[in-house]
Amino acid sequence: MDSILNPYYLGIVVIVGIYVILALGLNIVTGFAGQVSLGHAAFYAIGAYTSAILSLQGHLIFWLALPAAAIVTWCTGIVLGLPSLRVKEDFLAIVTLGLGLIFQSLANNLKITGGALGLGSIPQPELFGEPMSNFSFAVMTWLFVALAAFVAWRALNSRVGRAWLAIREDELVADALGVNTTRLKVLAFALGALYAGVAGSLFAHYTTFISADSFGFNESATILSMIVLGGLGSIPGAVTGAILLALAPEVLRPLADYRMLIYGLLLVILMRYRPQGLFGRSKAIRDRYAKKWLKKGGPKHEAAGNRKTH
Amino acid sequence: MSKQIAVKGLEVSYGSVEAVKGIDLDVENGEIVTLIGANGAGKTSTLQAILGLERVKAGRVEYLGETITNQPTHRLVRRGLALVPEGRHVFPRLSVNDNLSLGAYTRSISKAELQRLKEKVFLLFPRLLERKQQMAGTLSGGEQQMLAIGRAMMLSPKVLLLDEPSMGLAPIVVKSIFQTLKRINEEEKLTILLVEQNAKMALGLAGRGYVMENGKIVLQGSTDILAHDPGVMKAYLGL
Amino acid sequence: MRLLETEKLTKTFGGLTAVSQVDMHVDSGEILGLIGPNGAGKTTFFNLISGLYQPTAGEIIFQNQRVHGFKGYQMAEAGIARTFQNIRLLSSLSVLENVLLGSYTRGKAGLWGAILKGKRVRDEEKRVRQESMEQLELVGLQDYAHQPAGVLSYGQQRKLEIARALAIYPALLLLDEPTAGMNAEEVEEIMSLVRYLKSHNKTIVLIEHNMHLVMNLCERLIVFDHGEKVASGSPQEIQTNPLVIEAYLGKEGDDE
Amino acid sequence: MFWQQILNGLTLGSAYILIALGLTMVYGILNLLHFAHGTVYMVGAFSSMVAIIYLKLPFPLAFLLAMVLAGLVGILIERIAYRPLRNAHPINILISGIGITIILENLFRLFFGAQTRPFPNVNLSSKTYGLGNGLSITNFQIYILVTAVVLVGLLQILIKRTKVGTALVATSQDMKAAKLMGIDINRMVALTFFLGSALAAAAGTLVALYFNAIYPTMGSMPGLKAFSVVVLGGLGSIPGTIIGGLFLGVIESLGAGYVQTVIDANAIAFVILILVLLIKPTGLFGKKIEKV
Repeated sequence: MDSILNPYYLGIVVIVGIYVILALGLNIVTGFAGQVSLGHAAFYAIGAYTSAILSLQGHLIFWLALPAAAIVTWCTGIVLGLPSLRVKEDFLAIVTLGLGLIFQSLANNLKITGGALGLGSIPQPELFGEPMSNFSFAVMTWLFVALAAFVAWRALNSRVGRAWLAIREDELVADALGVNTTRLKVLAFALGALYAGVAGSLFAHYTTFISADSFGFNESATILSMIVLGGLGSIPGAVTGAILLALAPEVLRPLADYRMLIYGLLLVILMRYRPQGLFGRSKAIRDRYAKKWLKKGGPKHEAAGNRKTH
Repeated sequence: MSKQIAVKGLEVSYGSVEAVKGIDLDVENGEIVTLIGANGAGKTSTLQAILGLERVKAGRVEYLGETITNQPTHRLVRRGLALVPEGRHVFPRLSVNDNLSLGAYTRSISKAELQRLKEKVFLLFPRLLERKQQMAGTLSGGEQQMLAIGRAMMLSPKVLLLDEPSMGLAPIVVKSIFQTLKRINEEEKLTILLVEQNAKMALGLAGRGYVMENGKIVLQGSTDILAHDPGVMKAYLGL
Repeated sequence: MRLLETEKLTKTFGGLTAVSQVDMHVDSGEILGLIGPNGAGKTTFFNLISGLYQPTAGEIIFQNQRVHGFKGYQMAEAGIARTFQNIRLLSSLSVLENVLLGSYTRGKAGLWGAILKGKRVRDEEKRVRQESMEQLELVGLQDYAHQPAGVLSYGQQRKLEIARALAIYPALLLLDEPTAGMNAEEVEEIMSLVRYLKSHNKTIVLIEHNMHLVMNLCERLIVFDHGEKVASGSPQEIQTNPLVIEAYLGKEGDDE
Repeated sequence: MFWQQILNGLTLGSAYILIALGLTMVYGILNLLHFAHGTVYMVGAFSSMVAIIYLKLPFPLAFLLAMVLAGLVGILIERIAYRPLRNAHPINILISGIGITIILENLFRLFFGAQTRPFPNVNLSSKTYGLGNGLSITNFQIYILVTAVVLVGLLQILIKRTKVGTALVATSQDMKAAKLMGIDINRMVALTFFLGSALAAAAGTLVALYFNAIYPTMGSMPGLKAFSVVVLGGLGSIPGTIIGGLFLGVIESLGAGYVQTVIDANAIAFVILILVLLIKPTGLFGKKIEKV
C-alpha cells in the first residue's frame, strides 16, 4: 500500500491518465472522423497555458480554470479547424504538423507564456479549502478519464458518430447522403481539442511548471502512436494504447541509453506485424486502404465493382 | 497444336475470401479462348494470377510448357506474356507515342525497329496515329482501349491476355475493337485469352470458351455449343 | 409537373468540357434514362445535379427552386438521392448502419443531444432504425442487417446502395448503372424494384448500358455524346434515330 | 540589405530543394509521406564527417561517398519500414517512418554523442566576396548554389532523357501498368529512394559545412520543413518543389529579421504554408483533384 501511494507512482498514474484523455480526444478526430492530426499537442499546450495563465494572472481557482481551458480549446479547435479542414488527407497531416510547430514556437517567444523559461508556480488545486493530495489528484484525473471515455462512446453511437464514420470511410458519400462534412469535421476537431484542453489543464496544475518543450512534434507523434497502437477508432484501444506507450518509457528506464532506441524499434515492429492495432477491426480498414492503393494501380484485388469513373 | 498456357487447380484468395477455387484451363497455340462470367466470378483474379499480379495459393500455371507459378510480373512480360488490363491503365500524362514506346520497354531493339512496330500499331488503329502526340488521359474510352491493346502489341507477345476490353464502351466501338482482335489473331497467328462479361461478343469472337461462376468453371467447350446452351443463354445472353 | 430542370448546364475540367450546355427536365413520377458511350458525360451530369460537382455555367432548378451552387449535402437535404456506378458502401459498417446513414437528413440529434441522450434523441433513434429496417425489407436484405456491408455479394451491394438512397425519402432518385456487372436474374430483380418504386410515385433518373432494361423500363430517354445532349424521346424514337444508331448503337443487322 | 537577404534566401532555398526533392519523388511514386527523410540528411552529414576524419578522404570524395551511403540507407529504410506496409493505412506508414527516425537518431547519439560537433577541417576556409552595393556572398554559399543547380539538372536529364527515367515516370503514373510493361517496380522504388536520399545527403553535408555544426537531431527540423516545401509545391510535382523551395528560402530569410520576436524562423515556413493553403488548398502547383 505504501508503495502505491508513493508520489513517484502516483505521478505516473496521473500522467498516464492525462495521456489517456489526450488519446481519447485524438481518437475522435482521427479514429472516428478520419482526419489525421499531427498537431494535437498544440491544443494540449493551449489548454495548459490557458489554465496556468488564468490561475497565475487572473487568480482563478483550478475548478474554474479547467472549464475555461476546455472552452478556449473548443473555440480554438473551431477557429483552426475551419480553415485547416478544407485541405485533405496528406495535406491535412502537414498543416496540423505546422500548427503544432507554430504554437510551440509562439509559446517559446511570447511574453505571456513566459517565453523559453516557461511558467512556474502554477497553483495546485484545492478541495474543500485544502490542497489536493497526490492521491486525490490521481482519482480526479481518472474520473475525468471515465467521463471522457463515456462521452466519446455516446458520441460514437449516435447520428453524429455515424456521420463521422461516413466521413472517415468515404467523404464524398457522406456528402451525398446529406452530411455537412465541413461542419462535422470541425465538430470532431473541436471536441478533440476540448479533451486536449482538459488534459492540458490537469497537466499544468499537477506539475505546476510548464514550458514549450512539453508540447512539441514528438508529443503529437506519441499521442498518434497511442491510438494507432490501440486500433484507430476503438475507445478501449485508445485507452490501452495510451497506457502502454505512456508506461513504456518508465518500464524501459533501466535500459537507460537504449530506451529510445527500443521505443523506435517497437513502433516499427508493431506497424509491421500488428498494423490494425490491438483492438483494430483489421480487414475492413485495410480493404479500404487497399482500394486507395488500387487507384494508383498497386497490387491487390479485384474488389467487386471497382470500376473507374470520372 | 501445343499448349501456350495451361492452368491446373488454380486457387486464389483474399484473406478468407476465396476468389478462384481450383480451376483448370488451357489455351493452345493460335486460338482465341474466352473466359466469361458475371462480375465477381473470379475471371480477373484468374488472369492476374497467371501474370503474377495476384498470389497463387494453390495449383500451377504453365507457359510454353514451363511452370511460371508466382513469378514476378515483369519477368513474365519479358518472356512475351502481355496483358491488357481491365480499365485500360494507359499512362494518362504521357503521350500516345510514349505509351507505345513503353510497351517495348523490355526489348532491346533499334530505333528503326521500334518505329516499325509503332507503324504496325497505327495500321491496326489509325485513330492512334491522328492522336500520336496527345496525352493519353485526354483520349476517349474507346481510344484508350485501342492504345492499351496497341501498347501490348509493341511487345510482340506470344500470348495476349485481355481483361474486359468492352467495358464501358459504346456497342459500336466494341464491335470495331473486336474486329481488330480477330484480325490480329488471323494475321499474326497470335494466341488470345479474353476475359469478358459481354458474353455475346466474346462468344462470337472466340473458338473455345469457359464459363466461370463463383470461382469455379461450370461449363466449357466450343463457343458454338456454349452459345446455344440454355443456361448460358438465360444467364449471360439475356435470352 | 416539372420536378427538375437544367438550363445550359455546363462543366469543364481544365480545358476539357465534360458536360456542355445541357437543357433537360424531369417530370414527377417518370422514369428517365440517360444513355450514351462512356465518357459522354452522363456521370458528370449526375455529379452536377447531386451537387458533388459545381457547375461551370448554367442553372439547375429543383422543385421550382434555383439550387445553383448547392453542395452535395444540400442537394440531399432538398431531396435528391443517388447511387454510384462503382458502388460506394461503407464496407466496414453494418448493412443497417449504411441505411441509417441514409436517414441522416431526417434526424435532428446533435453532438450534445447525443451525449445527454434524452427522450427525444432516444425516440428519434428508434424511429430511424425502424424506418431503415423497412428500407432493407423493401430490397430483401433484412436478414443481413447486422452483417458488415462488405460481405454482401455484388448484386446485394447494389441493392443496399439503393436502400440507402431511399432512406433519404428522396423526391428524385438517381441510379448510376444500377445493373452493371449483374447477371440476368439480378437484372430482373432490379427491374422489378424500379417498377415497384414507380408504382409508388417515385421519380427516377437512371444511367444504363443495358439496352434491354432501358427500352423496357424508361418512358423517356436522353442520349449523351461528347458531353452534349444529342437526342431525346421515347425508347422507340431513340431506337430509330439515325444519329443515335450511328454514334452509339451501331447498325441494326450486324448486331446479330 | 534587402538583396542580401534575397541572396541568403536563395542559398537556403537551394538546400531546401535538395532535401525536399526526395520527399516529392517518394510521394510521386508511392503516395507516402516519408517521415524518416530528415534523418537521411543527418546520416549524410555524419557520413561525410566519418569519411573525412577516419578515411582521410578529400572533401569532394567524402561528399560523393556520403551521397552513396545515404542513398543505400534510404533503400534500406524503404525495405524495412515501408515495403512491408504497402497496403496498410497511411498512418501506419507515417508512424513506421517516425520509428525509423527515433532509431537512427538514437543510434547516432550512442555512437557519436548528443553534442554538436564542428564540421571537420577540410582546408576550406570561409571567404567572402563583395558583389558591390554592400552585397556579398561566401564561398560556402556558392558551393550550395552550384551543387543544387548541378544536381537538379542531372536529375532532370535522368528523368526526361533516359529510358529508366521514362520508366520512373510511368511507374509514378500507374504502377500496375508499369508492371505490365515489364518494369521491375521494386527497382524503381529503390532507385527513387536512392536518388532522393543522395540529394538529401548532399544538402546535409553542405549545410553542416556552412553552419559548421553536426548533431544527431540536425535532420528533424529540415525534414519537417521540407514537407512544407513539398506541400507548397503541390505534393509530387518536381518543378513545384523547386519553386516552393526557393520561395520558402527567400520568405524565411526576409521574414526572420522582422518576426523573430514572436515566432522562430523555423515556424515561418508553416505560417506561409497555411496561408498558401487557405488560398489554394492544393498548393502552388497542385492539380485540382476532383474525384468521384
